[in-house]
Amino acid sequence: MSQAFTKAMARNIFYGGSLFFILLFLALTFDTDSTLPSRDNHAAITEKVAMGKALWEKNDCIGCHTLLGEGAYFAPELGNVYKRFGSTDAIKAFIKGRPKNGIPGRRSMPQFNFTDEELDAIAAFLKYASEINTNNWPPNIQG
Amino acid sequence: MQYQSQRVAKPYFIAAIGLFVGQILFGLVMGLQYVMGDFLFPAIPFNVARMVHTNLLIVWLLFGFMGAAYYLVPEEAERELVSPKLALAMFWIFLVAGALTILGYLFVPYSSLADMTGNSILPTMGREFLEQPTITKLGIVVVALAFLFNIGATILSGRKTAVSLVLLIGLAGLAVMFLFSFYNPDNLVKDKFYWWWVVHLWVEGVWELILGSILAFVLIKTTGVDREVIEKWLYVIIAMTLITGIIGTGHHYYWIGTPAYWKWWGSIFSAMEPIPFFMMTVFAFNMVNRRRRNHPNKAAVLWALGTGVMAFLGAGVWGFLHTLAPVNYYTHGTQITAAHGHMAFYGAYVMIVLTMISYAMPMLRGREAANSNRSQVVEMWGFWLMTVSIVFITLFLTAAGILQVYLQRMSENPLPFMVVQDKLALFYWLREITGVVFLIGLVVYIASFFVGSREPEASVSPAPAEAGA
Amino acid sequence: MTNTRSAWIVYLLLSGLTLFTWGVARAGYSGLGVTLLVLGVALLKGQMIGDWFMSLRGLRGFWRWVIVLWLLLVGGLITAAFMIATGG
Amino acid sequence: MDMHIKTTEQPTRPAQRRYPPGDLALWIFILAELSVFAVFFSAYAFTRAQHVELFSTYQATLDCNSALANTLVLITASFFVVRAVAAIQRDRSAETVRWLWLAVLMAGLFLLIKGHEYAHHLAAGVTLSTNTFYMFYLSLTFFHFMHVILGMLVLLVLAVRTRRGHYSAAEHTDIESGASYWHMVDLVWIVLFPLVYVMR
Repeated sequence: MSQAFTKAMARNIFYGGSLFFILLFLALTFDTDSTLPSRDNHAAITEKVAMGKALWEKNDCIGCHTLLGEGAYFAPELGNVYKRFGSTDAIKAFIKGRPKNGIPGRRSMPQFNFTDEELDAIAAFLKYASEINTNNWPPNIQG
Repeated sequence: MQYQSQRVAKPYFIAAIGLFVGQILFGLVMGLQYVMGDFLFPAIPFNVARMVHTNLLIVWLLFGFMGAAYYLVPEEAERELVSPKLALAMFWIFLVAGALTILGYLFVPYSSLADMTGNSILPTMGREFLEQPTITKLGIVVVALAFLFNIGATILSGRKTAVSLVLLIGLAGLAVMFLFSFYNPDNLVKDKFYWWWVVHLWVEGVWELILGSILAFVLIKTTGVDREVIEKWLYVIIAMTLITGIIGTGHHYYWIGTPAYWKWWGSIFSAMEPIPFFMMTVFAFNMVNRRRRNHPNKAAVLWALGTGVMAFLGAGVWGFLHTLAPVNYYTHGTQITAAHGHMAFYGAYVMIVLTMISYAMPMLRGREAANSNRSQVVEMWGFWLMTVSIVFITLFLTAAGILQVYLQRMSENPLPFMVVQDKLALFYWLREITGVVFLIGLVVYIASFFVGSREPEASVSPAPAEAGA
Repeated sequence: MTNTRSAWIVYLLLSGLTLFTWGVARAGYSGLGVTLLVLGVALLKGQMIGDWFMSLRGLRGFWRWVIVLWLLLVGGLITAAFMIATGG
Repeated sequence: MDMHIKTTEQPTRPAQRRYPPGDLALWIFILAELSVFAVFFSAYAFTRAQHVELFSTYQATLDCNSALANTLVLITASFFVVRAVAAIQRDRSAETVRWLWLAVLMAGLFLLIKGHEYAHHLAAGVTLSTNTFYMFYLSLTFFHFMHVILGMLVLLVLAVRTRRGHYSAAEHTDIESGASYWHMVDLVWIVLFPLVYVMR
């Protein structure tokens, strides 16, 4: 028997192996999807929270902050900001109080001129995000 | 160059390099904002600079992939492109749409851009790397489909090689996974879950097929090693890539509200992700060592070998550093991630596109096989300046990340984010200085296109005695 | 050339050892000694599969030892973990 | 890594052979699979070390008789596969087809028995998220379960192709490759069975 190492076999392993792991990934996705309701705090998704998420996206907050650890690493984690600040009022006051021209020499958050309704929505969204079951991440309140 | 239609690759490559310059300039702006917080504020806030930096990266890599495909496919399929005109039309559409999007980021507040482009009808904007307005996304789909038609029809009606089929699978996968960017539910966990189907399954999935296929093509051309051998290893490597990389997606599902078992599945499979990159490095060196001839384009061979090494270091080693769930618990979303991102993208994708440009550009500009010796020496200076710079950028960011993790997450009295950032300033300054060196390297690289262009081509030295050993 | 007689013997041995493992489980024996014995039996079975069924027996070099090495690695790690569990 | 594999270096005496039966590409794949299982097994063992009570409690809920049956089924299938290879080496392809079909049957039987166990867990409401023990038990066995499906499909294809006369005593690398893969699936279960069902 001569030793074989053939392109055909390598190709079959590529196709077969890929299909195998795609199916496994889909199976795990299916399980995730059915397990999520117990973890993702979806009951808290009100219209206000949805509006808050839309505003979060519309102003590209992820371009500076992280949310559940994903995003840019320029500004603090906001997945737990509700817990860090202690209330939605504190979040709203912070966003509202940003100086228009920034703080000299410091990283500054822009003044977005949100209406009170918008501020409510964003704070509600961040409160919802803070109550998702994240396997106990971040390690401490500093994010 | 054997086919006329390969010429359409040239504008793609030129645009790629041009956008690359823009990416680096905005990277330097961001780097400065890290230490001088009010730099350009409020005209160009950090998030805008970042969008431009990352979006330009993605777009120029896509230009590079498309250019590579247009160059490579006719030679592999042994026929002209089905429609060079379509390729050129798509080039201009993509370039104009891309430029308009970037200008939109820079000159209109992002929320106004969202309003102007009707984001509320189908909200897809404002998510990391997918910041493009929805109409731009639709444009990308149209360009991708036209491109796939052109490439696919050429491949399927010509000679089908492993290199071109793998490239086609990679490009098709790229287009298919991008469709998940249109799914943006109110449920943040689901949003994030499927967002990774675009981002992870691109960079740790289908893009690696494109990378492998381009590398295999350049190695076949420059080493003269038997196609059977190279294609066999291409299949083994990309099989390992998908075997580890698909379930490896799980390493993004530790802390975003997804079930706890992903910590195990993600850790185990992503811990294996360095293997295909290691194989790729061994493969590239092995093929060059067994070369049957010395190709006069030494710069292209250098880029190819560099891709193997740097992809392994950046994607493999730096990825492994923080991929295990217990480690990632502390490093998630810190400068460690940024360090990994920089070296992985440079090592894997920037370098493979520059490999292809280095190989193809001399022919596209009318040379027989290679640039003059002087031009190649300058190009190699560019290679070393950029590559060494990215290594140091990565090291400085890693140092910053380790300190950040310690001060903010592990010490007895964890400090607030901004307090910690102030303490990392030294590393950010070092990173910025290294970034300037990178830019110098890029300028030197571009200069290589204009240096020695009137001098004769580098000649082929005789094949080494050990060739074929 | 695969020898069918040795295949029979290996098959019967594998089945017998499987019944032994099952018997240990049914009898409810526990404790580190028994556990490691069961593991040892499994490794032995694995070795038989590698040597005879996968025909690695007659090779030389790396592939001769690939299954042995895997079994030793896995067996070593599992043993370590079970000893830690008992000790702690 | 030695990428330079020459076919001419193979002496005919089996004692001198360097490479295992089947295609080397497949053996690289087997190595990768075995590595994943090795990591999975150690992850199980070391996690168990931290939750001995929990693991023992829920291990007791598993059906050891099914596992015994399944182990015997897999070993039998492996034996059939060995016979299939022996038959094709002697150019008896009809016999090979028969042995391969018997092996496929055994693989199907494994899936039935294991499927029955899964149905039982499903009815009891056990999922990957129930607790750490079940997470490992289900992950490991399901990952293996999928390997049995793949192995079964491989054997099926080989049976069909043998029947169509694709293989002979002179050329049957594919059968050897498929056989090696199947033995790997068996080997993994040989370790999995005591680890998950018996050792406590």
